[in-house]
Amino acid sequence: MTRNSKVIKREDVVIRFSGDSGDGMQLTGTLFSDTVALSGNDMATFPDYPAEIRAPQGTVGGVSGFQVHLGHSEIQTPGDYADVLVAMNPAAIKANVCWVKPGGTIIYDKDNFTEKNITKAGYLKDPVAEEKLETYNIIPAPISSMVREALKNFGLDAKSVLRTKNMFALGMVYWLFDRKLKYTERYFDQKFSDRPEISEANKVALRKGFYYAETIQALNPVIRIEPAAIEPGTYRNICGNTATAWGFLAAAEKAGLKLFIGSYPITPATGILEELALRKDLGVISIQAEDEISGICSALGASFAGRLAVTSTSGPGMALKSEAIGLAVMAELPVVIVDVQRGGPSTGLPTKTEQADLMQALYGRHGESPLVVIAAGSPGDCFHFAFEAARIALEHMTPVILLSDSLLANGSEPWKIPSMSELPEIKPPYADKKKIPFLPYERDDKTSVRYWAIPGTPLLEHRIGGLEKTIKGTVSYIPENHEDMVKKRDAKIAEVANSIPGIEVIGKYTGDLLITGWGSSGPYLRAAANELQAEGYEVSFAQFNYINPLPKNVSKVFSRFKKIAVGELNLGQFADFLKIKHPGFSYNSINKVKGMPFTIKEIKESCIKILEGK
Amino acid sequence: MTRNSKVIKREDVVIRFSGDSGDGMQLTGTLFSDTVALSGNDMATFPDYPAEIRAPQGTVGGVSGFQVHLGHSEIQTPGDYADVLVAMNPAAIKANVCWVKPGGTIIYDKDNFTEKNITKAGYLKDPVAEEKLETYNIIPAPISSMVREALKNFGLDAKSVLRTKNMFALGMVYWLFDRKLKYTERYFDQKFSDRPEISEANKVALRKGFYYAETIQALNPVIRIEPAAIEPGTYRNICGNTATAWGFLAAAEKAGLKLFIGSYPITPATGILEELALRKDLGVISIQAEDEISGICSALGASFAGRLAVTSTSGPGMALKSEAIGLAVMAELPVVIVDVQRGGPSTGLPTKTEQADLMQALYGRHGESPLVVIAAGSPGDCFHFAFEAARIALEHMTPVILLSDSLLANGSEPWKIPSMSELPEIKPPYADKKKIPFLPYERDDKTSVRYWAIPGTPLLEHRIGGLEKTIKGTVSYIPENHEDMVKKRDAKIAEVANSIPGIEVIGKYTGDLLITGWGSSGPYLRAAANELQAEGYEVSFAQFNYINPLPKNVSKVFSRFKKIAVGELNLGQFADFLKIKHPGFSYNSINKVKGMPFTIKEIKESCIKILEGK
Amino acid sequence: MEEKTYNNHTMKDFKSNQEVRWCPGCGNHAVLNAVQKALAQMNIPRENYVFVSGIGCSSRFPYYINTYGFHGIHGRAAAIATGVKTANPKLSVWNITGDGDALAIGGNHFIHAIRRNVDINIILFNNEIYGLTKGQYSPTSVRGLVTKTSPFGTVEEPFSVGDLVIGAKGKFFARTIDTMVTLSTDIYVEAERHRGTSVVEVLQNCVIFNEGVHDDVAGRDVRADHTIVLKHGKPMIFGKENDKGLILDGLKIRVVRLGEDNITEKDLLVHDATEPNPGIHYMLSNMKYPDYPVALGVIRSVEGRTYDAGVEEQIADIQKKSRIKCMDDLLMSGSTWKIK
Amino acid sequence: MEEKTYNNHTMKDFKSNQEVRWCPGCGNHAVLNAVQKALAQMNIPRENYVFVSGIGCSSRFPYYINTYGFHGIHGRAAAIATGVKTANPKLSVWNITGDGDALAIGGNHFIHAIRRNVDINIILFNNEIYGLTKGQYSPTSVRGLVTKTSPFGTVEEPFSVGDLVIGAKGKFFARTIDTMVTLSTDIYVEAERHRGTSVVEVLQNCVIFNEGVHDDVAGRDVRADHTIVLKHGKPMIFGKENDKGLILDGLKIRVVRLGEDNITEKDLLVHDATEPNPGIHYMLSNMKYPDYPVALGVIRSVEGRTYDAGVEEQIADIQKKSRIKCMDDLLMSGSTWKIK
Ligand SMILES: Cc1ncc(C[n+]2csc(CCOP(=O)(O)OP(=O)(O)O)c2C)c(N)n1
Ligand SMILES: Cc1ncc(C[n+]2csc(CCOP(=O)(O)OP(=O)(O)O)c2C)c(N)n1
Ligand code: SF4
Ligand code: SF4
Ligand SMILES: [Mg+2]
Ligand SMILES: [Mg+2]
Repeated sequence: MTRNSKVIKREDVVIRFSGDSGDGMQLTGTLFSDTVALSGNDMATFPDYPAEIRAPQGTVGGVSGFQVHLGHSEIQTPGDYADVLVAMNPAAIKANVCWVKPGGTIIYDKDNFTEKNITKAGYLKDPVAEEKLETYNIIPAPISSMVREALKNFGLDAKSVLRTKNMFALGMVYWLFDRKLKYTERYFDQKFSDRPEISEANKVALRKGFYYAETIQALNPVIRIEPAAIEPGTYRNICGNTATAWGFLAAAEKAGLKLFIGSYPITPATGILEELALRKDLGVISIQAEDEISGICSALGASFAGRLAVTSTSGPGMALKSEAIGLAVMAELPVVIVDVQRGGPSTGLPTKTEQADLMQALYGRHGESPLVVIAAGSPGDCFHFAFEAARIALEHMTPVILLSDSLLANGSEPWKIPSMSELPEIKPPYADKKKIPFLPYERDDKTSVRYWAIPGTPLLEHRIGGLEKTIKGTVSYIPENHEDMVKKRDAKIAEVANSIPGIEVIGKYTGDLLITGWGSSGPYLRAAANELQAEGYEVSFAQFNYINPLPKNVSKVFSRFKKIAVGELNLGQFADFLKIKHPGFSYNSINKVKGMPFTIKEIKESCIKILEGK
Repeated sequence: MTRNSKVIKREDVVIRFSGDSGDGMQLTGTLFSDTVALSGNDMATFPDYPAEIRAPQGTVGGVSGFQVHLGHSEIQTPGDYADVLVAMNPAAIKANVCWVKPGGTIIYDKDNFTEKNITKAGYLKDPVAEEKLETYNIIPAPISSMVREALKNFGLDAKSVLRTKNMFALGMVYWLFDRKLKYTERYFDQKFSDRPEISEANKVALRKGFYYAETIQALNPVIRIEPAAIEPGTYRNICGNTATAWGFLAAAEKAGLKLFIGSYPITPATGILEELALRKDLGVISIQAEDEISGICSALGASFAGRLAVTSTSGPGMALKSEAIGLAVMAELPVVIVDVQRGGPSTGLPTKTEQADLMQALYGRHGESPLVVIAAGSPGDCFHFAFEAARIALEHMTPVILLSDSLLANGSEPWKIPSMSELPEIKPPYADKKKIPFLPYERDDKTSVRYWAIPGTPLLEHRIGGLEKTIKGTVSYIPENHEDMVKKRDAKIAEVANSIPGIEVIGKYTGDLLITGWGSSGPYLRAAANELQAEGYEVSFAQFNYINPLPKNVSKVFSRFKKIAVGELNLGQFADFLKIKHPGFSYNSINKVKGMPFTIKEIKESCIKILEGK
Repeated sequence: MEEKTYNNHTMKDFKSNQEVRWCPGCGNHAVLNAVQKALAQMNIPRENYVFVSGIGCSSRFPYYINTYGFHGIHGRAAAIATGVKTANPKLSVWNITGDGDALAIGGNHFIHAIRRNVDINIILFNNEIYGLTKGQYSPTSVRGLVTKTSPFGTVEEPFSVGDLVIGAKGKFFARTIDTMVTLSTDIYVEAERHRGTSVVEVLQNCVIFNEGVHDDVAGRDVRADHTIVLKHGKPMIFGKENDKGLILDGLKIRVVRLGEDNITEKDLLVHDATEPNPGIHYMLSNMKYPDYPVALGVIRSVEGRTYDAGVEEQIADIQKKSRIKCMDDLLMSGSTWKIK
Repeated sequence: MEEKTYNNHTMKDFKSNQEVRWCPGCGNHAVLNAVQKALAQMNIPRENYVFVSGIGCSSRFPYYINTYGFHGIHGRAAAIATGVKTANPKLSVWNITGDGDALAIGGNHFIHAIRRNVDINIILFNNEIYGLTKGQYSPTSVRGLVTKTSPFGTVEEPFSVGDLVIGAKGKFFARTIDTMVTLSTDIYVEAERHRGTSVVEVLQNCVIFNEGVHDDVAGRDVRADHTIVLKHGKPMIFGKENDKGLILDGLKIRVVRLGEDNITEKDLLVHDATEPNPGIHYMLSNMKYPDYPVALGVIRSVEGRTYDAGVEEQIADIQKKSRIKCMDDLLMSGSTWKIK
């Protein structure tokens, strides 16, 4: 396919696909981002969809969106505002027009702007007029009729024909950004190898879209984003849930253990279970449990039996697992609990993102029950921190909570594939088979870690459980023993701080404001910090991934800045935790609880206010 | 029964009954404290028993104890050290001798000091020598043989005869402290009205003990504790669990609502369910649910149906209820969740006391899910705070967590019976039947409280649930709506601060040290503060019962003291919470995690260290 | 209740103002329809209906029906409904749930509500899949089903709803098909009339994640031959031509053709839904295609004491006997003493 | 495993160094004894035994038996045991539980373990009461029982363990009495041999809170006449004088006297524990005194695919087929690209 229009280069661009839940926008976005990644751009994505499987057709509530931010240089977030919006129906306009940059391009299926759909979307008559769309570059394409025409001889039923509309739209977008169709075509060849007519129909729709855009010279000039200057290596596109699953697989291999997952499906965590259920080839034992309690309890059983055990869930499931996590604390068994956070409280906003489970992760158990909490910061990051969570659990004989969220789980980015040989070995503290009798709560002097004796090993038979015990494993209500054990369990977790890196300051070593945050807000805060720096502000950024224990250099770093800002998608939970752990500083919270990530713009505004002392 | 030995008066005295789990020590202690209370002393008790129903006979692990502190003036705690120890076997000596005051009296059943029992208790040969008991006033009484002799003509089997040993011992103690037998005799008359031989046997044993003590002039002089100068009124002895149950009953009456309890048994909370199950005469609907989740869920159902709904449990059950508590936050339904704390984490020390569920109560849910947390400070106090919990739940349409603990639950004290007419009316915010359509999340402007529309009411049909909603009750994923609702729920809880009293300073208005604490540690901290004041230290005390929201005068009060100490039976959870809510102060923690209450002595020592800046 | 109530309800009275958000073609639409019909038929004031649900596609049901409604949390609807009904036995309480909601996470509350015989009506939408979370297998999924969490097929046996109900001491069990609106309506009415826990299993089609799962029995063309609608007191006849029936052969049920081997209607089993001994109901609810027709209708309906009535009666009884009539009485009961 | 193992075990090898803390006279002591005997009889190395329990008096069991043991949390033992067994099918996994632990809070895990047919052995100590929390009623307490939480008697029907097991697709169910150590030992050995979830209900006496609850059937003097020990392949005879038996009468079981009405041993039912159709097992496990003798022994023992083996086989199968053999393979699979 050769191109025959003018082309200009741009640093980065944001595209948002949006349509009805049934319009296949998630697939469209994924295919687009695969193509973008395979052509060497850096990129970040943000899928955003309703909680219903098919929310009422044509309504704003039923709009499903997928945003892709691609660039020539490093891309940190899926972007605030879109350069191009693809809207398959009026509701998609209604839901998204406020997210389009002034003068941006809006492609829509004009065939879908029927009176019924216009009303359903909540417009009176004419969305174009009502939204003042003339100020944008609007491309009203007759997508439905064009695919109907293009596929009329395919012998497909009307529904199947219309299902290719998204590919027509995608074809148009490929033309706008000067992209190749081959990666997407290859996808259809593989996906529908047994139904070639479907594959062909989609490819035809894709190509027709591309040609149509060229014919009408949809954008002039066309935009080209040169490949990013990315660290050499082999890359793949990865979403957070897959990266998390793979991080555990890598840890299992490095520890020489079988991986076990016991989980109950819940949005947005299910992908981890689904990915691991697929990995029977790597020996994964996966149980879809009857509920979350059984999920973690079966994992504890597996851990007792000597496996690397994990369980994955979201907020409501975390709540249910609380009691069993307490048992894990007491039994001192290695287990990783993944909480892919979503909008709460209760069922809340199940498909939206939020970071409001932090306090639950830290404190959501009765008694003094300390454990390790860590949080991943980007989709690819999930691999590393899942690995870390497993390493710490196994080496420190403790439950570890790994916090992810909806944004990371479904978002994807190009990810440099590590080689297994680069990753560290994991060495669990196995009990010495010669040292008999085995004392279940004997500990390593330095780390306070107990030893792991695994069923099937002769002469290490022993009993553990939730009642307080002496070093020998005898149930004990002796006051001093209890206090001693409470403190040892606490010390064991505190000691983990010695095996984790300190926080790193991005930007100047010292300054007026240190912007901090944790988990998935990190990239947004960092991007805002970068822009502020470019504008001449004395601000730096530091990301937290290790939450409990906190890295050891925190107060040293904090003390070098005049002010500290903490940005998070909740009402200030991490800031509260910092108040407990580092009460010497005062913290300026930047919060948002809208089921959506920060925009760079709002972070910058908040930071400037803080800098100006407002 | 007239007395014929010398009598001296004492301000207060501490007695500890101890013996095998099968020896009936809990009953003995209870009967003694009833008698003490009925004769007008102030008093506090501390029952302390093993987690097993009958832990191995004769071992230290099987020792069950009951301590009573009675006095002429106000009694705040069950006392650190005992003036008199009753020990039914060698193990009881072993377990308790360290808790006897120097020179104190030790009564023991010398018939039980057989070789077997001595070995079982972990002595080599002679407890008297090994423990240097000569330094105490020891009274080796042949209790077993005396009751055998006394009851030989009763036709009872040997087991039943020996079961009266505790009454013989109790009779001795009554003589020592110049008490009447009639209250205890009356108990047996009522309890065994259908088995008069058992009643008589116990009464005979009681009397024989009394006479025996007199015969041997067990203590010279005998001690008399004059009745305390207590506020006029009608009194009864009450333990925390009963007081809690009654507080709810009172609230139900004041609100004009039926009381509903849905609970699952768990030590030490079961007594609340048991007490309410008895109160069918007052119309209580009690469900013994299949688990704790069902306990709270049935309560939520009852609340939706328009009842005053409560659920009671301990730490492990709280963990299980987390998810449903989140639903209560979201549905904004009134419900009280009682957590009678015990030693944790996990199953921990199920019959011991601890205050380590505070963080769980505050933060043990996913998402931003604020609720009200309050804590009772003494057994009798439980009535008032159960009432308050119910009042706040009903008037503010929110779940309220009421924290009690093992110490309060089983401990008892004389309690001035309130008249129902003194208690305030409770007025739930019922929906206006005329205002149609009913909007489930419409709120009172000032308090942010929504209105309560109850099934059975025509035209107020509506739907609530765990998904985020608009004011109309329509499910909504709109970003702004979510943030707005999150903030409104938060504001609603914060607003409760306007309807609760401020903290009160006991002692001087200002000073070197403010000793604070919450819940059942209060009386111990207060007693220590009193003693320190008497010794000339500039210390005062303030008790927290309202934890979230905190009373409004906290920072004003705190700022009047040079230092602040926070005493609690955990690793510092309330101090951490204060760091979050009042970060301007620094807090000195006094902690203990031994499954036991503070001793006044250790609190004083810690406070002096703090005062001296160590 | 003095206020005006709508006792002459029509279906429309039970339509809520919420948009129905199920997928077009989902079996749930028909169930909603049948329930609304049933509610309108019964002489119960609208304000006395309470619909409680868990989480799942099916559990969105309460939003779409204009009664009191409580959309709970996953698996807990039976516990919430138990609370509603025991707190106020006057209400007509309905528990809407899915195969995942009732039988996976909610299994315990389900069997305990049944054991206690709380007078609630449980409608279990059995699509043999988790719909809302996009297609994982459920405890009723057939062995070997390939889903997102069983990419190589499940390796576990499914529950049969009827077996579990009977095993938990269930006294009312019925089965219907989503699209059989008339049969369903009748069953819902019977379920409400039955005092005690009524469980209605609806074979429901999830067009997105388990399309056609019940086609073998629910398909319009095969339905008459692959199902039997049981009617209390009626012989067990089925088939498009009413030419097939069921007889008892030792301890087993056998399918026969009328006319063959001299078999006439008289030889057929007569359905007795009220037989307390569950043996025959167990066999009937367990019949599976292709060996047997799948049983529809009210399979079991046995009278028994209900929990909510038991609680209510006990309270009334004690209240009659006890001298404690109010809080002041209680406060002053037992050992007290006066300080002057 | 190369290390020395104790394959010629004696009972003593299974005594732990912990003091047994149950009440003197508690039925649990005898159960411990019988289990230790059974373990010693089987040719399984001690280190391969894992005992998992919940919370309750009975659940303290693992402390007293010198094997690997995990004293879990209340009600979750079946879930933990499922994890242990599925993680390592070589282990012999035992789940010790009480009527409260297994059937109240743990009901869901119990029925799901059974449905999946995980190869574990569940010993359910049924004393019809909560022992450890000092005497509240349990889901197996007889209706009307007066306890601390039912001061005026319960108003709910109890579960029958056997019904629930069968309703959950159970394939092995046995019943014994705590003090019948020989019968119990045999049953435990059979339970372990059975592949799949084996549930053994032990009628256990709690001397403190429910003394004598099983006396009608377990009393030494009445036992022979009030129980029947079922043996696979043997006619159903019972009674001190071996003079009574069971026959099938229509759809019901009937007690007969040998000799009367010309009834001989040949007329009696012959026990077939392996019959897949659960109808007869349902009836047998449901027999209640005084109408019937209570059935003891292995009532049902049907072969079926186990969950843990299913999982293991599927993994082996996929591992043979897949080209992905290690993490590096996976990391490089699918769409990747190189940046130089
Ligand atoms: C505690 C908890 N765990 C998991 C989920 C996720 N979840 C929601 S619905 C559902 C299953 C729904 O299946 P089913 O009950 O069969 O309903 P259907 O959607 O098929 O009607 C799950 C696992 C949740 N919402 N809460
Ligand atoms: C989550 C939780 N809820 C409640 C309890 C309290 N609890 C301990 S054992 C028990 C019941 C025991 O009954 P059962 O299983 O029959 O055992 P038994 O003591 O009779 O052997 C209860 C309610 C607990 N430990 N944990
Ligand atoms: S996903 Fe299935 S069950 Fe859910 S609404 Fe759609 S068709 Fe119905
Ligand atoms: S309370 Fe009952 S079950 Fe528990 S140990 Fe004692 S006798 Fe046994
Ligand atoms: Mg389903
Ligand atoms: Mg029991």
